[in-house]
Formats: sequence, structure tokens, C-alpha cells
Amino acid sequence: MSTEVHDPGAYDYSQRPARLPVDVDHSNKDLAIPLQDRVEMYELQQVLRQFEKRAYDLFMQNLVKGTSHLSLGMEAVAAGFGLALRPDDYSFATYRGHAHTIARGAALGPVMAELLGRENGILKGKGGSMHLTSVEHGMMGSYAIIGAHLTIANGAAWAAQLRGTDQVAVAFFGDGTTNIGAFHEALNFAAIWDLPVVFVCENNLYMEYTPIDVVSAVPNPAADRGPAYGLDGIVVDGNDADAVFHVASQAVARARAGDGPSLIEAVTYRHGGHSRADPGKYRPADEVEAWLERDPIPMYHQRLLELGVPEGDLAAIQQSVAGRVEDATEFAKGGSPPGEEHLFTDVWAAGGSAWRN
Amino acid sequence: MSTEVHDPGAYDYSQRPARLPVDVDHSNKDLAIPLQDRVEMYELQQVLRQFEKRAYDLFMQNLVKGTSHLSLGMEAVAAGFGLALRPDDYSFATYRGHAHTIARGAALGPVMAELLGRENGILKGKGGSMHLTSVEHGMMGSYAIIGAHLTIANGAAWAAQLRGTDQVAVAFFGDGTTNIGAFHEALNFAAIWDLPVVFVCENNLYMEYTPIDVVSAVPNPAADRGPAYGLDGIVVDGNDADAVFHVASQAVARARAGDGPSLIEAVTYRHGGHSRADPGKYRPADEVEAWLERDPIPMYHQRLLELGVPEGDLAAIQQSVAGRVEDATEFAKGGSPPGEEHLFTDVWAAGGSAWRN
Amino acid sequence: MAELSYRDAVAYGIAQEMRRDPHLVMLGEDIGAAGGVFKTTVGLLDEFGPDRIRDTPISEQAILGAAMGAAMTGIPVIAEIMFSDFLAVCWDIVANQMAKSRYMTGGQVSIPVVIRTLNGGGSRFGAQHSQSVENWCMMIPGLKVVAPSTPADVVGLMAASVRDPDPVVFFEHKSLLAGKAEVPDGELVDELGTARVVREGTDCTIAALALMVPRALEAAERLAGDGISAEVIDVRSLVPLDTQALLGSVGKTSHFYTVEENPRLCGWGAELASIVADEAFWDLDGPVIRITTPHIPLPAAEALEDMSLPSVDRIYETVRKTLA
Amino acid sequence: MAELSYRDAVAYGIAQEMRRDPHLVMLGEDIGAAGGVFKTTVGLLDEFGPDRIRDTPISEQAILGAAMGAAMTGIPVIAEIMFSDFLAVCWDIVANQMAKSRYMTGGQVSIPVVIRTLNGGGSRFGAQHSQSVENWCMMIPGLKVVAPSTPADVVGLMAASVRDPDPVVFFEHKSLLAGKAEVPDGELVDELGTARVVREGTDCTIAALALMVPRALEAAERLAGDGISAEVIDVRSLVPLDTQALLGSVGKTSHFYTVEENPRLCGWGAELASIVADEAFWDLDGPVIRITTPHIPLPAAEALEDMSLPSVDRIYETVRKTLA
Ligand SMILES: Cc1ncc(C[n+]2csc(CCOP(=O)(O)OP(=O)(O)O)c2C)c(N)n1
Ligand SMILES: Cc1ncc(C[n+]2csc(CCOP(=O)(O)OP(=O)(O)O)c2C)c(N)n1
Ligand SMILES: [Mg+2]
Ligand SMILES: [Mg+2]
Repeated sequence: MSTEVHDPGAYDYSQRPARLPVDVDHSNKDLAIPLQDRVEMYELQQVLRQFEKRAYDLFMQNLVKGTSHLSLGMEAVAAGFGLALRPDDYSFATYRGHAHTIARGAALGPVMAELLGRENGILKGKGGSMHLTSVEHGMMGSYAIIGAHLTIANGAAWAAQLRGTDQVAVAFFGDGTTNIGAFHEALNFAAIWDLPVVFVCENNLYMEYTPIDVVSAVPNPAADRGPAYGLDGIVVDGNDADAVFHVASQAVARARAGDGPSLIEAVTYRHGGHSRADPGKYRPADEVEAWLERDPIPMYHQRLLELGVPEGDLAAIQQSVAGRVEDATEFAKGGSPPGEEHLFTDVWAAGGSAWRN
Repeated sequence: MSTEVHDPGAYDYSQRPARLPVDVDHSNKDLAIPLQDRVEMYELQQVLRQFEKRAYDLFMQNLVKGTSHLSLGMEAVAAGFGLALRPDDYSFATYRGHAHTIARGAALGPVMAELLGRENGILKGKGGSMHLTSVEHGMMGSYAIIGAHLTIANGAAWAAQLRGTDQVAVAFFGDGTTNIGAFHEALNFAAIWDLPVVFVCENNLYMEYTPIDVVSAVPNPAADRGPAYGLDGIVVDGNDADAVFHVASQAVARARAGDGPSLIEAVTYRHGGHSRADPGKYRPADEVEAWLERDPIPMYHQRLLELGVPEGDLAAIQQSVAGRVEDATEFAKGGSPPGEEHLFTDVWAAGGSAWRN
Repeated sequence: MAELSYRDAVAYGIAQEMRRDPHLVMLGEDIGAAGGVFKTTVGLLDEFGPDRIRDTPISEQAILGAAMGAAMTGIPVIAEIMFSDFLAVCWDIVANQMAKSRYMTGGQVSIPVVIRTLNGGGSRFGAQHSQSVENWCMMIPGLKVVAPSTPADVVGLMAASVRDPDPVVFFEHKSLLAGKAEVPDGELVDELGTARVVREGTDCTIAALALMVPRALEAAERLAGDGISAEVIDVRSLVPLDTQALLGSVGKTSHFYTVEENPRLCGWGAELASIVADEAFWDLDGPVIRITTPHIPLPAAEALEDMSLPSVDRIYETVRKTLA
Repeated sequence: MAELSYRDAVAYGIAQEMRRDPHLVMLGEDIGAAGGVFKTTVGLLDEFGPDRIRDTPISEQAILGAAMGAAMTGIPVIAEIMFSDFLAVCWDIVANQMAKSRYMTGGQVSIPVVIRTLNGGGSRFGAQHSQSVENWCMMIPGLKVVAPSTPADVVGLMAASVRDPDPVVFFEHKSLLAGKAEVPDGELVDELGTARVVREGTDCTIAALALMVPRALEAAERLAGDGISAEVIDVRSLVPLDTQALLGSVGKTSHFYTVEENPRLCGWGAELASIVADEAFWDLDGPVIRITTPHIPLPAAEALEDMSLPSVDRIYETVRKTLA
């Protein structure tokens, strides 16, 4: 047996050279974004952060069963897009979808209740953390098998195009998702039909436990593939809500104008592990440290102060968010486990699950 | 219902502007290719042409059942690669695989017999035209579902890499295949593992009946995707065996040297329809005409004359090939339909098909 | 009443629904300008235009994903997967996404998609273009599954499938395309979940589907010559399943046979057999017997393929011997 | 004899085979450095190195395609598909390529691949990460299908699967991973196609698989308290299938039950039921009864998921009521 085989990566990923965040681009402060929108993005990031921290606590208390995938550290992406979208636009997310669901306006209580598997959950407990959906808010679902939802987002964009509305569909996905077949099919399809869809890769540098560069032929797994579909390869600082909002608004405007799809790679980092139980030890310590220092929320806090928002206003936001998260938690805990009557509903549009007469 | 929808292509494809062949590159005559190899490529192209013309005749006589996909007009690709490969290299083809099977050295008789569904067929009649395989010649199969065999070719290349031999795997596929997910997965996978594999897109400008540019986001559906996998986008005149042989040799050498995969797009044209019954009427008449004028075989004939090969030698080759095709036809016609004893063999390695005791 | 081929009935049925619902669209490979590789969609592009009849790349996941996304945002879709064997390249969208989304979202989304696909053997296309995969779909909760055997059923069940708000996989049989039969004039709308007794009988029940229906009928004809009266049921719809029709018939005949084109293991006939062996057990006067394609990949050669699919002879012989 | 968890038995069994055959390699997502997301491959990278234990991108078609191509050119491969639900994204390679290539090529190629995958419910993962899809594989001619229920069977059947020259889908059950049991010392090599009577009985036969085996055993224990003697058979291998064991048992007990985790329609139990209802018909003293997960996508909430999978209570009650 030869050992002349190309090594697929360092043996121990935690010993590999760190991939460090870029420096803060202070000029993003000067982007023409209304202060009011910025304050909203701050609040949204606070909501996402505090909500998921609570979800993590509830998991540690064994109240969240199953699994959950947090966006802690990645909130700026959901916040930037959250503000850039119109209420009638469509979002599609992965199993890591809490942030995107909340960013579209879903109430915190039913989302939290869903994580706890309660009857008052947003999916009546049937879907759980990985499948959050709120059709009334344009949040068309969280999909737990890598790749599929990029093609489904195309369909929503196609429907908008057929109806002649100028709605836009956005699909969020991870860096690891860029190597699956459905990614390729979806991008080509969107491009040839000029679909109003925005593909947003949240590149957090890892698939589950494997660094993305070990398994990708190009350094920027999404952006470097854009030209294969006649698209620009847009890379944005995914830890800066302003930068995200800026490119998001451009891409959404382009789609609305009938100029077709965009592909955006937002580089970011998750503060925790891939999913509930993962301590994330496969990451170089200096890498984790550097990214924690680039936490999008304190950075944005600082920026708002520089832009003249009073410290007290920001503190008040934090406080009120804490109250909302507390209420959501109580709401969730107050729900009962779904009863048997729910087991057999909603397989078919007619309400039930009968496969025979 | 809005009609502002982007038109996916002209309504009637036969009225679209023709995509014409490039001019013959006369400098290809000067490539450093031994004359003996050229004569071999001439002979091989003659074999492929005459064999498939006969297959077509037999189909018209209702002796070939099922379907068949001919490479008439595309012979230069199979011939160029046929010469560039070593006997222990691996080929993987599509349902349009007669040429690639014969180019690796499979005997004409059993191949023809397979098309006729006879017991003396190369697959005992079990696979038919779309699944030609000759493992003893390194021809590892013809695959009839778009995309799969690109990933399978990777595996053969991986095996060679693991064994430390310098064998190379080659996967041939069509332009339409570049839009399916498996294409993307296979290319990325080959690139990150530096696999000794050569991906060869035979771009004949059409999937079945739909022009490739109507459904692809980039003009060169294979070559323009190379950079997405860190690969060069190589385009070659697929109607010129010398040009093909030249890039094939380079790509194979690169793979053998451990320098990883290549992606080659050979632009060519099929003289007939997609499969047996298709008259190919969806193609602009001037396009068909122009490509028929660029028939690879007369062109190559002319080149060999210019290089000093006597007309008589070429005529003798034609003649001897005609005899071989005649013999193959007789061999095939002489075979019996496979008997019931074959129905239940070869599901399992143990020989049979039992799923129970 | 006009005579229509099964092939033409497909476009006829689709056209009926596209005229009714201006939102309904269709997509697939070579379905538009070319009229489909099986010529089942001829004329639709001319009548409904390229916005509603759209040619796609060879991207089955993208095709069905687009169908699903459009459907869940209000546009009903008919999607063609050229050969049912190719469901394998987009199986995730079919089995994990379309089938499950309504349930997983607590009923928030509807997926009014019809996946039309050419199914079955007899064309000497070999193991990757001849499969009968209706059982692949039957086993997935959340999918409805239909397989018509006549032109009129193609039209009526197509309408029922298009109007159904759930995902329906609609199997058209390649070897039935050329057959012709009368199709009633006017709008034709059938009902999912209804089997049809296509021949009444008293000695045994034979459940068949698609291409197996005419073969079962012919075998029944021959059995009649031996004094055996076979009732033949065209199952038509696997999900929902008309268990009443099946159990009712067995209650009368006391013998149950299935004729399946799918390979043996976990075929739809196994499901029917298990239902009968449970719920009609006390009605049965003999073993429940399945006549299936053997559990092998389908061979290409004419001679071999003909030995594989259940033939009239095999049906006839099996029933005759086991009922004697 | 050492006590081993089912989880650890996986790596133990793989290691046994990798030591024996220096050509055997394994690939999959996060299997190397991370030891697998279920920690079933811990230690293998350390012992066998990154040439033989390879992390891959999220490219299931590329994973199984590479496995197939390597196998057909002489390198046996174990490929991990992290959750069995993901077989849907690479189903073409499994069902159309690996399963059919030997037959289609007239026996020219062998595909010595083991596809290991985590199957089944109980983890509250919802409909896309909890499926029992052993019936998906059973229905494809050309695939062998194994689902061990104990650590010793994991090791022995892994060895049998690796040494088998045909493609084998090897289902490891997520909810059995933590369980421990004795595993005999020394090389362990079991045999495909052999069921095991895990409890002898005389009144009825209960066929179960994987997670359903301990549940069936517990139900049998309780039935014994009611004076009902149930024989429990761990099917272990769906293809090949040990029909002798099943038919022999029914010959003795005259009553047949299946306990299936796959959703009802076209589950493996339907196949077994149809075999029994045919070949053991005259032995039967009562209906053939299947206990299955209902035909619904699996819900996520603990409360709902627990109602879905066949429970000890449901098995016990069903047998008690129907045998009374
Ligand atoms: C088809 C498929 N393969 C594998 C998985 C298992 N899986 C879940 S998340 C994940 C990593 C995804 O990485 P990435 O796309 O970067 O998203 P992230 O989790 O980092 O947000 C994997 C491999 C899956 N869900 N679906
Ligand atoms: C997954 C899949 N989808 C569709 C088909 C049907 N089909 C067979 S050949 C073909 C066209 C392929 O075009 P291309 O790749 O350009 O190859 P060519 O036939 O031109 O050589 C299609 C759509 C298939 N075999 N597999
Ligand atoms: Mg990631
Ligand atoms: Mg082509």
C-alpha cells in the first residue's frame, strides 16, 4: 500500500494555522444607512444573541431535546438581511435557522416553545429546532438536509417572477453546502432564468468538524464559484451588520429590478460548536480567540456610540430584549407536550394522515 | 398572469442563430505526433464511423432493439483519447459509449452482438447499447444516468493513487451533464484529493433536443467552470484528432505525475439525432450543414495526405475496416438470444440472484 | 367520445387543467419545443407559451426544488422527470422535502405539485431506464401515488392529481403509450384513491396496476376458458389506497393475487398482501400469491426482458396451478 | 469477553477488518479527525492514518461514487453516510449504479462496498434525521441489507459485510449506540442472511429488527406473564433473508407478527408478511399482523416521537388482544 497519497489536510485540525478575521473596516460606519435602521439591526442582534443564549441554557437544563444549531457569533448576517428584506419577501434557511426565523419577525415565544417540543410551538412541536418556519412572515422554512433549499428558494423566486410581483427569495446556507450537487444545480438554474433570488453563504470556516478549506478546491467556497454561473463573487464581512446590509440591499434591489440572482459569501464564525453537544475543540485556540474578539455585537455597539447613539438607549434595548426573552421562555415552558391528536394531522392538506379508505 | 418572464430561449430552436464550428487550425498538423500514431487515429476513426453506420443500418432493419446513441461526427474525441491512454488506464463513458469502448480495444463482434441483444454480446445481452463495458480493456462501463460516472471515475483514480501505480482514469460526458449536481461534486472531490482523473466534456452543443446555451449560465459549460475547482478551462477542437490527442496527452501526463485532475471541453457535433429515432430537426439547417462540412474524418484524411501518407494506404485501411465491421455483423447476427439461464445470474458475486435461503 | 392514445391523453389532460387554471405551469427537460422525448407534451408550448411550459437543464434537483418552491408560494406545478429511474437523482426533494414539509411545519405549507414520470419496462432500455418504481414512492409518507392504465384514466387522474393540494407522483407507463381507447368528451375529473373492478369474477381477485392490468385481463380471459372466474382490479391509486375495493373483492372470492411490475422485495403487492392477510384472513381459502418481476435489475435484451416482467402466460399459469 | 458499547463496536469491527486487509479504506464526513459525529469511528485515524481514513466534503454522491469506483478497481471501501436519511441525496449511486453494475455488465465488475449509515428514531431529530429506511434498500435488487441489534452483531456482521464482494448497506441504529453488551474475544466473523431466534416460544412468532428487537423481547417477557409464549426473531439481515428461520418458526407457532420501525407502506414487514401468507398459509391460525410506525413523517417532539415508534406497550397490547 503506497503512502504517497495527498494528505487531505493536517492530521489534527486544531493544530492547523488559524484563519483569522479581517480587520474591522471602519469606513463601513460611513455607509449611507439610516441610523434608525442601524438601531434596529442592533436590537435584532441583541434579540438573536439573547434568545440563543437562553436556548443554550435551556438545553443545558435538558429542556431542549433533540439537537439545535446556534448562530451565536453570526448574528450580523441575519440582522443585515432581516432589515434589507420586505415583509412579502421569502427566506429559506438551514437547520441553523433560529436567527433567520426571528429576523423575519416570528414571535419569540412560539419559536422557543418549538425548541422545547411543546404544543404551543410554532410548528406544534412537529418540526423542532431544525425546521423553523413562519409562512406568515415570509420565512418559508428551515431545511436540514444540505443543499435542497437552494433549489426550493428558486421556486419561490420563480413564482414571484410568474406573478409579476417584485418579491425576492433569499437562501442562507453554510460554506460546507457549496460542495454538494444541489448548490450547483440551483445556481445555474437561477442564472439562466434570471430568478429574483439571493444566495447567501454564511462561511463560518467549518462544516461540522472539518475546516472548509480541507474539502474545497477554492479558497472562497461560494464567491470563487460565482463566475461558473456568470455571477460576481461577492465577499462581505459577515461580522459587520452594516456591510451585510449594504450588499444585501444591493442584491435584493438587483433581484427586484429583474436583473437576476446574486451570490454573496459572508465570512463569519460561530462562537460555539456545530450543534448542541459539540465543544468545537477541532479549532485552533488562537483562531477562536481572534474571532471572539471580533464579536459582531460589541463591535456594533461601539459603532453606534461613535455614531452618537446614547449608551443609555443601547442599554435600554438590551434590557427590553432581556424581558422579551424571559417572556418567551415562560411562554414556552408553559406549553404542554403535544397530545396524540396532533400525531395524525397535517400529513395531507385535508388535515389528516389516512392513506386508505 | 404576467408575461414579463425571461424567455428561456427562442421558441423554436431551429430558428436560432447557428453555432458554427471554428476554422480548421492547420497548425495542428505540425504538432509533434508520430505519423504512426496519426495513422492509428485515422484507422480508429474509420472503425468508429463504419461500425456505427452499420449499427444504424441494423437499427433500421429492426435488429437493434431498445435505443442507441451514436457518436457519428464525434469520433475524433474517442480516437485522440484512445491513443493517449495506456492499456491499464480506466475509461468511463455515458450511454453514448460505443466509440469509447471500441477505442479502448474491445472486439467489434461482441460489441455489435450486444447491440443486437445476443448471448455472445459483450454483456451477454444484459446491458445493451447504453452500458458497454470491457473491464479487460480498462473500459469500466457506460452509464446511462447523467452525472454518476464522473464520481465513479474518481474512485478508480483514487484506487490507482492508493496503490501507487500511475494509472489514470478518464470520464467522458456531454455538455448537458455539466448542469447536474454530480458534476460539481466530482470535480471538487477530484481537485481536493489531487486525483489522477481527466474529465472530458464532449460538447456537441445539445443535450437531447435543447441547445446547451439555453440552459447553461456560461458559454462554455465545462471549461468556464474549471476555475470553480481550481482547474484550467481547456477548450479543444473536438473534430481534430490531433488537437484532442495533444491536450489528452498533456492531461494524462499531468495526472500520471501526481499533479491532479484536468477538465477538457472538446467542442464537436453529432451528425445525427440524439438517439435512434430522433431526426434532429431542432437544429438550424445551416448549423448542421456547416458541421457536416467539418466532418473530422475527411479532414483528417486530407491531413494525412498532406503529411505524405499515400492515398492507397488510407484506402486499404478503409477497406480492411469494412471487412472487420462485416465480420462483426456476422458474428453478432450469429448469436442467439440469451436463454433463461442468464436471467438469474450475476446479480451477486456468488453467481446467482437468490435473496433468500 | 373520441379515440385517443395514452400518449396523447397526457397532453390532453394537462391542457384541460392548464386552460382551467391560468396559474398552472409545467417544467422539465425537452418538454417544450421538442414536445417531450416521448412526445407526451406535444402542442402545449404552442398553446400555453414558454412562460408556462418551460424547458430546463439536466438538473432534476433544481427542477423539483423549483416546483416545490413555486407550489408552496402559490403556483401549482407539473414537473416532468423524464424516466422514473431518474427520481434517484432528486430523491431528496421528493422523499425528504416535498413529502414532509407540510407535516414538519405543522401544516403551514401546501405542495400542489404533480411529478409526472415515465415508468416501467418493455422498451429494451436496460436496468437504468426501465424500472417500475411506484413502490419507491408508495413507501414515503406524504406522497400520493397514481398509475393509470388507460387513456381516460390518464386524463381523469391527471385532473384529480393537479387539483390535489398534496404532492402526487403520476406514473405514465412507457409500454402503454401507443395504446388507444375512447375518452369521453368534456371535462374529465377522476378521484384519487379509487380502484376499479375491470372484470368481475367470483373465484379469485387479481390486483394489477398500469401495464399489468391488460395482462391480468387477458390472463383472466384465458382462465375463464378453464372455468376459473377471476375478478381483476385496476388499483390505479396506490396512495390513497382503495382498501375497501380490495377487501370487498376478497370477501367474495377468497383468493388474492397481485401482479406487480416492480421487483419483488417490498413491492406494492407486498403491502396489499399484508393488508389482506391481516384484515381478510378469515375470508381467505388459500395462500396470498404475488406475481412479480423477479428481484433482479432489468436486463436489456428483448428475450431476457420478456422473461422478466409478469407475462399473460405467467399470470395464467400461476393462478391456474394455485387455484386448482 | 469484553463489554463493549454498540457505538464502540463499530470502530472495533472496522479496525478488525482494516488490520486484516491492508487495502481496505474508509471515507465519509467528519469520520477521521473528529472520530465521527456519533463517535463511532474514534481511534481509526490514529491507527490507520489519513490515507485509509479520509474526511470528505459534504458530497454524498462523490463519496459513494468514489467508493464504487475504487471498489470496482480492486480497493474495498467502507463509506459512511452520516444519517440514513441522506441516502436520498446519493440514491442514484446506491440504487442505480452500485446495485446494478454487476448484472448490467454481465458479471464483469464487483462492488465490494459497505455503506455504513446511522438509522432510526428516538433522538428527537425530526423527520429528516430519524427515518428508518432499511426498506428503501431492501427493495433494490443488487443490494444486501443488514441491521444489527447488538454490539457483537455489529462486529460480526461488519466483518461479514466487508468480506462480502457485493454492496452491503449496513444500518447502525442511533438509539442503540449507548447500549453495552459482551463481545467475544478474538476475530469475529458472522454470516449474512442468518436470522437469530432470540427468544423461543410456541404461541406466536414476532420478527423484529434493530431497535425493535429489545422492545419485542420486553413485550414477550410481559406476554409470558399472561401465559403467552412468544418466539422473537431478530431478522438481522433483510437481504439475503433467512426465510427458513421465519417459516420454520411460524410452522411451530401458527401466528406471525412483525415489528417495524419503518413507516407502514411497503415496509420490510410487508414483504415478510407476504411470504408467510403465501408459503406458510396453511400453518397460520390467525391473521398476519404488522406493528409499524404509522405512515407519517416522524415528528420531533419527544412526546410525539414516543407515540410514533412501536413501543413495548403497543407490541404487548397488539399481540395480547389479537392472540386472545
Ligand atoms: C446531505 C447532508 N449531508 C450531511 C449532513 C450533515 N450535516 C449537517 S450540518 C453539516 C455541516 C454543514 O456545514 P455548513 O454548510 O458549513 O453549515 P454550518 O453548519 O457551518 O452553518 C453536515 C455535514 C446533512 N444535514 N445533509
Ligand atoms: C439524470 C438524468 N436526466 C436525464 C436523462 C435523460 N437524458 C439522456 S441523454 C440526455 C442528454 C444529455 O446531454 P449531454 O450531456 O450533452 O450528452 P449527449 O447526449 O449530447 O452526448 C438526457 C437529458 C438521464 N439519462 N439522466
Ligand atoms: Mg459552516
Ligand atoms: Mg450534448
